[in-house]
Amino acid sequence: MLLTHSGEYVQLLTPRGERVDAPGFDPWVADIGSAELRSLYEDMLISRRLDTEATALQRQGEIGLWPPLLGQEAAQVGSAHALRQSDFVFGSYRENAVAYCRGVDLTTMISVWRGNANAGWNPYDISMAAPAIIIGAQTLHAVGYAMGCDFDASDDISIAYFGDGATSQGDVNEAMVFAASYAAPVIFFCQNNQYAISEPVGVQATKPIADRAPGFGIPSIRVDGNDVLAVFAATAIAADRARSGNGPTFIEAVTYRMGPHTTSDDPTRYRSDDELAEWRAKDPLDRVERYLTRIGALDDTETARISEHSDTVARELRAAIRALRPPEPLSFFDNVFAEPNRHLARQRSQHEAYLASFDGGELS
Amino acid sequence: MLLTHSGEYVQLLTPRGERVDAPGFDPWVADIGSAELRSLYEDMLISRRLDTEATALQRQGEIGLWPPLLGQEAAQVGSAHALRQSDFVFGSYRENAVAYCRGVDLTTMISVWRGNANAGWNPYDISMAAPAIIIGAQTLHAVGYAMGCDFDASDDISIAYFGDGATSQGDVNEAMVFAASYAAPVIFFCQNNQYAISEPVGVQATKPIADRAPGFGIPSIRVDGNDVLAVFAATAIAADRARSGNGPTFIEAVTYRMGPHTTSDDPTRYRSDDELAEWRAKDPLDRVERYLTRIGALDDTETARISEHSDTVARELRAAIRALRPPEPLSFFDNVFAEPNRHLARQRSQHEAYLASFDGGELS
Amino acid sequence: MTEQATAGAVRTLTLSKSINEGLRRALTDDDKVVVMGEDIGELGGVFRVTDGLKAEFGPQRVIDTPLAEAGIIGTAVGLAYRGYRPVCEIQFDGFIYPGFDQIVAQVAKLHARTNGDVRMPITIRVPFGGGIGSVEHHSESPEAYFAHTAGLRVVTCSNPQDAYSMLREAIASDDPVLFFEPKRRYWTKGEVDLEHVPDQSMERARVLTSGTDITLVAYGPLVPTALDAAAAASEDGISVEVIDLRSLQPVDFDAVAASVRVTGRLIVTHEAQRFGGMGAEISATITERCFEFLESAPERVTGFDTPYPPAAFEDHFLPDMDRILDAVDRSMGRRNSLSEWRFDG
Amino acid sequence: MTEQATAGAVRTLTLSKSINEGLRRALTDDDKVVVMGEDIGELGGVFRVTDGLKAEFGPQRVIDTPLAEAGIIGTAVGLAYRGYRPVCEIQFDGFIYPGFDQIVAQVAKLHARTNGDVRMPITIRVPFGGGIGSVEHHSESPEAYFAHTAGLRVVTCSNPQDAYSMLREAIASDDPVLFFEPKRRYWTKGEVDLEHVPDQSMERARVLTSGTDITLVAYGPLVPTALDAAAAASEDGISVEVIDLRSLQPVDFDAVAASVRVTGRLIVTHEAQRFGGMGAEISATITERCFEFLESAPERVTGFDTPYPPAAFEDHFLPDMDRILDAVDRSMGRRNSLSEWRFDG
Ligand SMILES: Cc1ncc(C[n+]2csc(CCOP(=O)(O)OP(=O)(O)O)c2C)c(N)n1
Ligand SMILES: Cc1ncc(C[n+]2csc(CCOP(=O)(O)OP(=O)(O)O)c2C)c(N)n1
Ligand SMILES: [Mg+2]
Ligand SMILES: [Mg+2]
Repeated sequence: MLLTHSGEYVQLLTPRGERVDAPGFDPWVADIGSAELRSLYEDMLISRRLDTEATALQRQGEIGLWPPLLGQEAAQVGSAHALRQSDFVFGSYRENAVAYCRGVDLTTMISVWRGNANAGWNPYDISMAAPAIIIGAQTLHAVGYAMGCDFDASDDISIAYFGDGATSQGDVNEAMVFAASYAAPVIFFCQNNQYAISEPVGVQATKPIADRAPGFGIPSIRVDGNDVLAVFAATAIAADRARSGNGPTFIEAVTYRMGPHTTSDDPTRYRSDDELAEWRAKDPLDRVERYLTRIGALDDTETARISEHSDTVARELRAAIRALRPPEPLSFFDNVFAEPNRHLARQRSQHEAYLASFDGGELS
Repeated sequence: MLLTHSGEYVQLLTPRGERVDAPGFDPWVADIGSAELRSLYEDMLISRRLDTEATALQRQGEIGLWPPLLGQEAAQVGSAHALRQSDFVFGSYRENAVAYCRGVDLTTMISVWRGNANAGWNPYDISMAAPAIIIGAQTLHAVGYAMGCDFDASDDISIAYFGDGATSQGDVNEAMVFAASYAAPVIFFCQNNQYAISEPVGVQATKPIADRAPGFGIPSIRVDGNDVLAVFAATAIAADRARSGNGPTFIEAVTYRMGPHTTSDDPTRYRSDDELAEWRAKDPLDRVERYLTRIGALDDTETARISEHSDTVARELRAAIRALRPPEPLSFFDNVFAEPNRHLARQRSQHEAYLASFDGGELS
Repeated sequence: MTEQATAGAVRTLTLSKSINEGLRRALTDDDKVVVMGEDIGELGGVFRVTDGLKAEFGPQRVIDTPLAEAGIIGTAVGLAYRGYRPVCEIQFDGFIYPGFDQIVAQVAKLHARTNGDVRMPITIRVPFGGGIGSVEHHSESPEAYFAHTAGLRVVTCSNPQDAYSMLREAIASDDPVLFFEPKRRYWTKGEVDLEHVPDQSMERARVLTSGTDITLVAYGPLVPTALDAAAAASEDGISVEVIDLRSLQPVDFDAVAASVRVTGRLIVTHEAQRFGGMGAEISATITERCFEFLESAPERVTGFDTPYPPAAFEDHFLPDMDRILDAVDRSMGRRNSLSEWRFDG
Repeated sequence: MTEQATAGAVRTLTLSKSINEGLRRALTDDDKVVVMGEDIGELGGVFRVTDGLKAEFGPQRVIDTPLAEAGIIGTAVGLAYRGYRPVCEIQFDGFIYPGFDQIVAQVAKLHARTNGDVRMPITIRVPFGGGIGSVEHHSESPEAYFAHTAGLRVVTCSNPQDAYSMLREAIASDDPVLFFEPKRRYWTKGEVDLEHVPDQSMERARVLTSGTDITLVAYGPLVPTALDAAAAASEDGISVEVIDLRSLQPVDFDAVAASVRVTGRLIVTHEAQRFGGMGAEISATITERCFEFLESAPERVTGFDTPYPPAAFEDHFLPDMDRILDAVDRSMGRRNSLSEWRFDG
């Protein structure tokens, strides 16, 4: 049932930017011509720019925290591009490149990290759930959503993004049990970025993570997560399986978190410069740039255009942050319940009265 | 890493009582001569007798509930005999044949089902933990215990017994993660008795349960759980691996719960007579009896002795139940904490004063 | 709805059958309702509450799930994201904890987390409470954990009509509801109007007997016990107003306060452990809101701060009529066995 | 222990460093103590509380675990069965729920379940509370869930010396202890006597300032806030007795009751949601035990019954000195913004 065998690893584009054959996978990228690949590249580059920008904004105190995705651009952009807009994404805090590909409004995205909201965007606007911070919880949500797609006889599917660390959580394993039991049209997309905060993946698993799923009755694919084509192909295969009633697929995208866990983290405490250098050589953007350049699909005009586009997006992000206003102080009472709730309405009114008792509204 | 391959299934003794070769497994039963096999048979027969007796006692209102193990005698007795007395057992509510093999005092065992105690026996008396009713929880305990054995540089090991249904619980999967991560000397012993109350195993798993563990890095063995020799061999292999520092092993013992889930259950609502008949033909005791008879190791004298022994044990069980006295009413306050607790001492005294206020102690 | 239809729809049912009918009606009326849990299909649930539903509505509406409570709640969250209204069954009170994280960190918070964009119309049915002589984990009363959790509604019923009507209202609610079923009352019979239209009354407490001396607040399984105690007290000349709380989050404090302003005395009873239980909140809030009206300190008659004990002890653990009457005495200022305990600190 | 040794062992430490020293001491003194959790080894924990311990005691004493809280607690149970004394770290308050079942159904109950034969000397360390501007699930106060659970001890510290001494006592206890660490006070400095011998005082509350008008009960992160409020009130001529509760299960009701019998007034403050929080239990019990002494209804100054909000709102959610002073007013019978709310029911 393994679509790849234990230890194998699918690669279509080498770190040096050479396109290599991957029988079984090649047909799934047949439609990706140079224009399409350039567009993948562009989204990866902009994702990186957004990420760098957000990291800088955190250093400047504009936002409180940021979980960089540096190094994981191919995994996120490649998989996001293989989905339909009507498919539903369940991710963690780190899937900001996926959100970008799905057209998230930058203001709503960044408001979370400014501390204005727990989930900025409306999930139904971009068919992407609120980020899950409780590790692994979202995988069950994805399975339930997929069961709903199936009940609706729709060919929409769902995808769960999660990390290597998450695979240790009961929830993720239960998600696989349920997905297999109901043959739910869901993709389990694990970004194995080698670390759960400070813990190397070896603490969580003694075998390749992709080996886990087949025992649950879920075929799995292990891909070079820094190879956007391999990721695209694997996700397209999984999506096709789900849509055609063949149930769940598990993808392990082998990648590397090149930055800290979040802007609060100091990775020098637990990993070496050598290791980082080794992975830098496998950078997901470099290889596409090399390949595109070699085939003549990335000339100076294009490079300039993409660079300008990324400047624009970065400017938009900064503008988005400047545009953020402190939220209405008592609005945290408002969406606890969907229906009117007397208990909470009373507490809100009390606090309002309390605030009003201050001259000039000292606290508000 | 699979010690058996997917779908395979180890059998040493066929339902007709023929000893068949099982390369790799045979050496592990080399020491089981006819006397030893007869003793396994005797324990199985007594287990069945105890089980039947307890079921009858429930029907007579002497105990409140009983979870029959009818049909699972080979799985429990075969595995229990492959352990040392200093190994530690973590089981569910159904492992009463295991408890018998470990020398449990029948009074303490039955007191639970009378409603006098939550766990009758002292776990340290028979190196067997209190039965776990929360499905799967005990598997983590077994792993922790095994980690402790390892830290102590002891060659004691632990074994976790659990059902097919339990494999869906997060805890059981986390137990495999931890066991693999620390190479803990633990045996995962799954009695796949085909049902979790009314749910056939297909609701929990779309592949053989033994296939689950290898993905976690834990080799697994799938055996005919109604074949006491196969079970013994598999457990002996697993115990040897654990003791010699090779970490966890997973055993799936394929068996059948021939009775109801508990005495409260009505299995006719969810399974057919035909199915039951099919499994009856694979009865774990019959085949040993046939084999022993054929090789002349079970003559009339032996049969009579064993039958008498089982009568004695059944009598002991009845006597144990009759010996049970209602516990001291307020003793449920006493062992909540190990150290003196003022809060609870106060509540206890209050309730004592309250009871004393009744003429003749109406409530006590 | 004509009078005839109403009349025709009134049937005498057990509490468990009322829930069965409530589920049937919800499944019939709204095809987004799905019922899910362990053993609820073929078997019809260990209490037969879902009997016949799978045969009637099929395996996509009445779903036997794998044995994993986090899985049940977590997939229900996903179904709710997709527009479904899942009704999850937790087989027994003591088995809800593996699903605790999904309930408190996801179900309870998702509406707030998404600024109101995502609704969680999930009903979680939990047979709860003791008194059935069962083994460990089968007799617990975990309601206070959920009532303390912001974002959840928590209700319980004490009679067949409420079981039916409140369940329908819970399923119709756009907010998540923990629906606690008093399992030892599953076989209580009563008249049930199957045409009763959910009327948003679920969060209102109900005064069952009016009285002037003491307000006695009960819910779920102890409501009949409270009524017995009130009857016994009245023979003794003490007039007890029994309130069936029904909703535990929010609590209808207005109703309780209105009563206490008349009686000046409050007793709260529940099976759950006393420390940090519902009784503490009701006592504290009513003291805040009715301090000047109180003649004596609110009393709590509850389970003890031990784990629910083995069956042989449950008569001691569970509040009964005598323990309530004992509190009635104290509340009325009559000295009894426990009066001295007040002043030992 | 000579005076000199004592003197030599007094150092000025942050609260987090005190815990680090407490762990070091426990690991040194008893080789059955093991420390386990996520990122506690190489990294030294996300708050550096376990900094240096793995290097000092090795990976079998200071164990980086897989990312699974049920796994951490569940394996600790097994280690306890084997005679170990595990000290588990839950990385943040909001991540304790996946381990909830193992805590309430196993850790809390195993001693009772086994008639006292098996001990569960497990300490579960939980950085808790808000005020650090963090993202969701990183600022919660789940202590009431555990205080309501029979079989657990629950404590929290408010200063470096208590952090050190109480942690050592918790680890030495043969009962399971939830040890809540006030994370926003991790950087508070204070003198710590590292030779202080655990003396079973963990469950005793401590009177920090004596007063005659109001008893103000606080714990963990709000103790300094309570002291500020008391100081401000005293400028206004109101004498506030501040009690640091320290133990939340059991609660030292004797100490609180003794104080309220003098002051006649009680205010309890905590960050946790109000409904069913510690304040409810303290208010209810003190009302029971001190009814005749109360001049006014006990007040609660707490978080609201919403999920802990995003950082932009936390100043509103968290009790502060002003909100405590507002309650002081009400308690003293001065009318203010909220007085009318008492009577709206
Ligand atoms: C239930 C839970 N436990 C602990 C944490 C704290 N935590 C946040 S991220 C993280 C590591 C996650 O690792 P991984 O799943 O590999 O995802 P990555 O951060 O590498 O993308 C941890 C332990 C959490 N958020 N939720
Ligand atoms: C956490 C939890 N959920 C539900 C139950 C109710 N329950 C008791 S036994 C059982 C089925 C167990 O099936 P399996 O693991 O196959 O063991 P078996 O009874 O067949 O030995 C269920 C659902 C429980 N005890 N614990
Ligand atoms: Mg990772
Ligand atoms: Mg089974």
